[in-house]
Amino acid sequence: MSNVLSLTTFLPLLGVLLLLFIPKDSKGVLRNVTLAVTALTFAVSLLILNGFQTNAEFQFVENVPWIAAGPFMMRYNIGIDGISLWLVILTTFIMPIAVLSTYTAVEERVKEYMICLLLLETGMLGAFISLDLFLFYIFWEVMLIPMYFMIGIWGGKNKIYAAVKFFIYTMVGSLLMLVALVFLYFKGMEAGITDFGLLHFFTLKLDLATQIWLFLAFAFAFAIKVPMFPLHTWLPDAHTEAPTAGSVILAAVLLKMGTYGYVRFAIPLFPDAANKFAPLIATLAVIGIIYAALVAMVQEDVKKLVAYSSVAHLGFVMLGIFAFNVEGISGGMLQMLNHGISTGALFLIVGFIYERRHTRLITDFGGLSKQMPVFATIFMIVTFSSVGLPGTNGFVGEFLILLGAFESTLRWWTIVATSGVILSAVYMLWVFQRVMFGELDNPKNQKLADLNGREIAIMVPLIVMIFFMGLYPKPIIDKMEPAIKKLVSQVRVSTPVAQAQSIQPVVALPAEGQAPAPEAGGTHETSAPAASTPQGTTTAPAVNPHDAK
Amino acid sequence: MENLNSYLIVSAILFSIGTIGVLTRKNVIVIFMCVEMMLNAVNLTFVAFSRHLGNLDGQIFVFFIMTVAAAEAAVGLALIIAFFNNKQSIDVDDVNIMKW
Amino acid sequence: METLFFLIISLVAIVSAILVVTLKNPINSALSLIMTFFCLATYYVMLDAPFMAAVQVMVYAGAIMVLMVFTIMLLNIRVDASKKHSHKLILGSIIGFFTFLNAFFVIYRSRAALPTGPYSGEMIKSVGHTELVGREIFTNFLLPFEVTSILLLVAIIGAVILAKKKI
Amino acid sequence: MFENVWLIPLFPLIGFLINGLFGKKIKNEAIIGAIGTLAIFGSFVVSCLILMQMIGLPAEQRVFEKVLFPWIHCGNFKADMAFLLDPLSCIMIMVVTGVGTLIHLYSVGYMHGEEGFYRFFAYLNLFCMSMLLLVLGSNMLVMFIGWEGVGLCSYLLIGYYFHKKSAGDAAKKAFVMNRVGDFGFLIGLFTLYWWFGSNHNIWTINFTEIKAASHLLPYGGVVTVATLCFFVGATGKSAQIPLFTWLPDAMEGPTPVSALIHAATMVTAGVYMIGRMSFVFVKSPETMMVIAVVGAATAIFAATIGTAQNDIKRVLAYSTVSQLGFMFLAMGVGAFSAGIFHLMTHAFFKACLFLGSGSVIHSMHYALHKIHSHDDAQDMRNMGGLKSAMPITFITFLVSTIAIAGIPGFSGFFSKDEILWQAFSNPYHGNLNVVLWGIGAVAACFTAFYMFRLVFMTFYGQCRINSKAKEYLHESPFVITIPLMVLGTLAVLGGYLGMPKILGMLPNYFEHWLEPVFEMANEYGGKYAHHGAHPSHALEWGLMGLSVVIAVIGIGIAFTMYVKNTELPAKFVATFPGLHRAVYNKWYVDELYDFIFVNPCKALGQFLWKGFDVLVIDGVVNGVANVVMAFSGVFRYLQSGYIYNYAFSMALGVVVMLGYYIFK
Repeated sequence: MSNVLSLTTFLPLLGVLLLLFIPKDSKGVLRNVTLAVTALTFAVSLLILNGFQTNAEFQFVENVPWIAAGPFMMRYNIGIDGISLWLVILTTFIMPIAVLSTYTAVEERVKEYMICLLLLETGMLGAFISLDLFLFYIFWEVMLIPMYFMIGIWGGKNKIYAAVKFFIYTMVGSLLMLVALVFLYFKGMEAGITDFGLLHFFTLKLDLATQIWLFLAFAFAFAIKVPMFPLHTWLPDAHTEAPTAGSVILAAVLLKMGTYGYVRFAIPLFPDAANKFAPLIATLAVIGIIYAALVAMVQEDVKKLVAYSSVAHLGFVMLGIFAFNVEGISGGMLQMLNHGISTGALFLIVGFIYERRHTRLITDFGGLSKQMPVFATIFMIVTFSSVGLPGTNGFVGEFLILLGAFESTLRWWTIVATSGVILSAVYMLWVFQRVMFGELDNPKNQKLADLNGREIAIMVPLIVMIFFMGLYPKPIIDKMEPAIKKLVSQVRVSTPVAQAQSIQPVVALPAEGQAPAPEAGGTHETSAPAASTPQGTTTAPAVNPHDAK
Repeated sequence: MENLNSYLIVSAILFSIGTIGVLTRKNVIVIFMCVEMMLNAVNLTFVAFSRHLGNLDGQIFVFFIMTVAAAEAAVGLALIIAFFNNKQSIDVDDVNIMKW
Repeated sequence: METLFFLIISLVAIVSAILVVTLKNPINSALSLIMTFFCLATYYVMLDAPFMAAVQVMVYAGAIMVLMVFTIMLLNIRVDASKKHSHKLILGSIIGFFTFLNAFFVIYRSRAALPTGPYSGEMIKSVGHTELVGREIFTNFLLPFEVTSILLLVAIIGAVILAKKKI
Repeated sequence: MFENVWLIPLFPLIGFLINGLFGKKIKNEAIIGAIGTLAIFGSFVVSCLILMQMIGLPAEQRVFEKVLFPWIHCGNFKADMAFLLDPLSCIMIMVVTGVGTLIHLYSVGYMHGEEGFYRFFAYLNLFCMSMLLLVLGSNMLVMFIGWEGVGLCSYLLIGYYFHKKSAGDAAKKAFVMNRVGDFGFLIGLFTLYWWFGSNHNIWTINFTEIKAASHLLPYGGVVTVATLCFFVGATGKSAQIPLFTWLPDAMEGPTPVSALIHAATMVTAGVYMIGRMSFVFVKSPETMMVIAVVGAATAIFAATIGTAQNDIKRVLAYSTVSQLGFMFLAMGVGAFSAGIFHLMTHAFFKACLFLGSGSVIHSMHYALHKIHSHDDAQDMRNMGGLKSAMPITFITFLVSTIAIAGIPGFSGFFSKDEILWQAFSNPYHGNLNVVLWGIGAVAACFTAFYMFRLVFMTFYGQCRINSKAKEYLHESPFVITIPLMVLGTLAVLGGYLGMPKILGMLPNYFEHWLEPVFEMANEYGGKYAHHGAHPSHALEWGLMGLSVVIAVIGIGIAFTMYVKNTELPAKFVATFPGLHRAVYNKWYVDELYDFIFVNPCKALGQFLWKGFDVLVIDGVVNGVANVVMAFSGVFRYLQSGYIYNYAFSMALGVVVMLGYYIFK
């Protein structure tokens, strides 16, 4: 039980070993074994969920020396908190679905494909659980390679271009990150830190200039992965060319690496710089939302449209994260999960029709509702989840993000971003209408078969999650909230407002006096108006540091 | 027994001649022979130093070099034959497919 | 006496080496190379390393050169007198010269360390060179020695695969 | 019974799930229809019980909140899945479930034999559930679920005939325009939440909590911003200027849908929302004025368009927009209970009108289908003289038309007259009151005109349908006519719940009932009201008489033009061709929006994609790659492929490097 985290991470790797002993012609066995391995990984990851305590600490920590090379001391240091927990679960949850979706989609080099999938899973899980910067970097790069092969080998017409673009874009970012990482390490050595442990670096006090440069390097790497405007152009190409399972994983998990990187590394490591750059990043995020929505609107290729919608969704996530308050970041985290589920589902849906018709052009479709009612229903649910209809998961995340951002200093950004909600309805409904509604006039579409049992089985868990997270997100938010509160306190602790606040003499009652402390900023007191009427108005401006003008 | 330096000078001369041979000859087999000559020049250095320092390690090394040279000869000549089978020539001018 | 002998051997070695490089016919080059190898064997004897000399003669002059000559014969290449057998003579010579110059300067400007090892000339003579080498190989260098056998095996397989047209 | 309030939305949900998941397997229309109708009827029964219980309580205890389960709790933010029962929501659930039940019943007959019968009932139940969530929600977010949920159902139901392109377009248009409104709603919510939270540390979106704290809100300022945003939301949902164009297009949906969603319930959500948050709205005089002006403008604007439409349902749609304008006018002048009253009476008579038109279309469709004609079954120019063929439909339709036209004794008179009187006598907007009243009165005249135009064109005169089809025209079955009769009755009697005091026959039950809900709003409103002399009773009598006269004039014009002298309309068109074309084409608002918003958006999208994404960003990215490629294209010639060249460079390198170290 103590090393269940390692077990989860490396189970897929064991699966790879197992696959090596299976002849490559027995495709069915290969697929089933891979499915079994990923399902087992999911089951094991549920143990983590089960044993997770709701607090802000890192849990399931394993910390052993690994490589000692000259001045560098790298450790195998892993653990999860509320932030990474859900991303780990999301990864293990998506993987069996992705594997199941390849049963008929991939017929060539099945063995290699499955090995790539499993390697990818190990890489992704490893990146989410690493508490050692260097270990994180290694897993970060490990992810890249199987994905590169998946696009480059099993991709569409323009696969080489897309694969290389994806690879080089990401590589440029991660090399910058590597430089920053080494620099940070030497900075840490001056302060007496002897390894790459993330938690040590949290205590490191850096001057603003250093923070800015390091933050920029990290932020750049993560911004490419997110991807943020204007570094997003690899995404549509990669998505369009990648095979379905590749797109699903890319959208559902890989993109989250970027946003996760901000939450876990870039922001808490360099809080002052993060504060300084928040308006800039929020601006880019908002531009991304509107820009991607407008571009998505005029796409002719369904998959490209979904890819651009990803850019817009992740713009929301970034906006939420840079609101630097509990609501915003929780919303951002939720939206990461939501995006994983609904966009993953959208890519699966595109995959279904692509498998049947071998085209993704919107104009080739029309009126499919008549021929494929089950498909139509599922597509519609997923569409509305992506649009963010209340009751589905998309809403909760988007709402919390916008609420959090509105509360923070990013008010005007929020208003612009909210209009993205309108645009998302425009492009999603328009494509839905063009694909599903209208006359069934294309003769090739008239013989289309509805979804089969396997395909429905793929979609059902996703749809269940769509409604579960939309109607009862409490367990998810509760588990991550302590960690997010901790993150918020890390970001705010060095802002001048917060310092001024702690100096402020507390005249009110003890119970009241705690309220202005940043840690307690998240407590909600319904009785506050009644209790605080005497001081309520005078102390009010100090209660919300993020609200400072 | 002669001065160490004399052996080293001879070795250097042989090595240089081998280098010139490698660089100027066209016949692959001759080039190959020149490489062997350079190896031998080095061997001489090893043995001379070994004798001078009273340490047998150098000679053991020579022994291994000889093994490697034998392996190299086997593989290299096989390559030459394979090349000849393809091109009907053993001229280095004809080996030019390793480019852009 | 010994100096004279050394000089004669050196002269033979260098001349035959030059011949290797300059002769047109590869067979002649090969024969000259054998001559050089013999000279080197002589040096080894002069350096109190008779076992190395024996191995030199057997492996180089014997095995390797025979292989070469075989190859030359097998390929049966006509020496075309009209065709140049060398190129870039000047550039190659300059580089060769500078190689020598580098080596010479190293030798000229540095002094060798004093003897440190236990194997003096007398000791070798009393115990026997072959025995000493054998002891070294089968004690301290056992693993590399065994690995060489694998290297040779690989080389054999590689040679067979490369040279055969159809396997 | 209050504890069981969650049953109200639960029943339709169950109906939706059964029909949605298994409807295709059930196949039997009777069972499907029964499930759908019983589900909403169950809610109606529960609503009745709740209403009974609430009537039995003293006025100040008529508030009840039921928390079902925590929904989003995050940081300071807290939103529960919770329901609020008070007199206002009680009225709304009664209207929704009552009218809903009738329309479900009607649909069983109307949708008979349609492909996807089960789908229709599933959507209808889902709609009822969403609408009930909207009216029952105890905080803005639950309301917002319903708010968007009804939008979704509207989308699904407008797009019910999805194979028609126009239906798909209309559905999308409706959803997107609603989304524009939702954008406003969200911003309003954020503003209010943020203001309360940051200034008073009250982090809430709960209606009762906000109401309790509403004395902290300033007049104007931030409240104006928030309420204007909310009002944008209301205009989207309730089809007011500028977001009204989706509603006429929404008539692509089946007629029961138009009756339920686009007349009786969903479109009134905006009015309900303003009523629900009246205590906030009334704190901003500016917003109140905007609401009143927009309401009045919509009322007259839509009414003018309604006069020239030929599609029976479109006339009714513009009429709905216009009547909603009246409701907003009422809200804007602080006559909240009058607005809600009109909402209720409108639900009765407009539902009846739509269902009646549905009955006509049903019959027309059948007749045209029998002779294989492709004439438009909804075009009034193909109708005429139907009163003998469809007597029940005719009578109920006529009753409702009289009600909407504002003839005394019918429900529409009481509610509309109350609104006009309040608009005239309201103390909020200074001298604007006369203008508001005047516009309202003219709109009422137009209403009477186009509604009677509709009646005359449809039921009177010569039957213009293909003579062969004539014999197939028939009265609809009971399952259709029973709801018509019930609604027709309500359209007559509903008004007596809220008789103006001046008539004095019955007390104004309605206003009394809603008093606890709006008392705070009236109190706040009183702070900035102009305390002029109260208009006298004589004036009220006079105005009432005037509005009756206006209605009669409208009817008279319609009678002259469409019964007595049928060439007049054509002459009129010939005299003012430009005006007619403009009115007929809805003042070109759709084209204007296409020109201002839709096309630029598409063009911008194209430009950003092809111009910016592909040219600029990818241009830079690929440009860097190309520069590298160009360099390597030159440098690659260094790799000649000749081994001796490589050997040379290697030897040279070794020599130079060694030489550097040796001769250094």
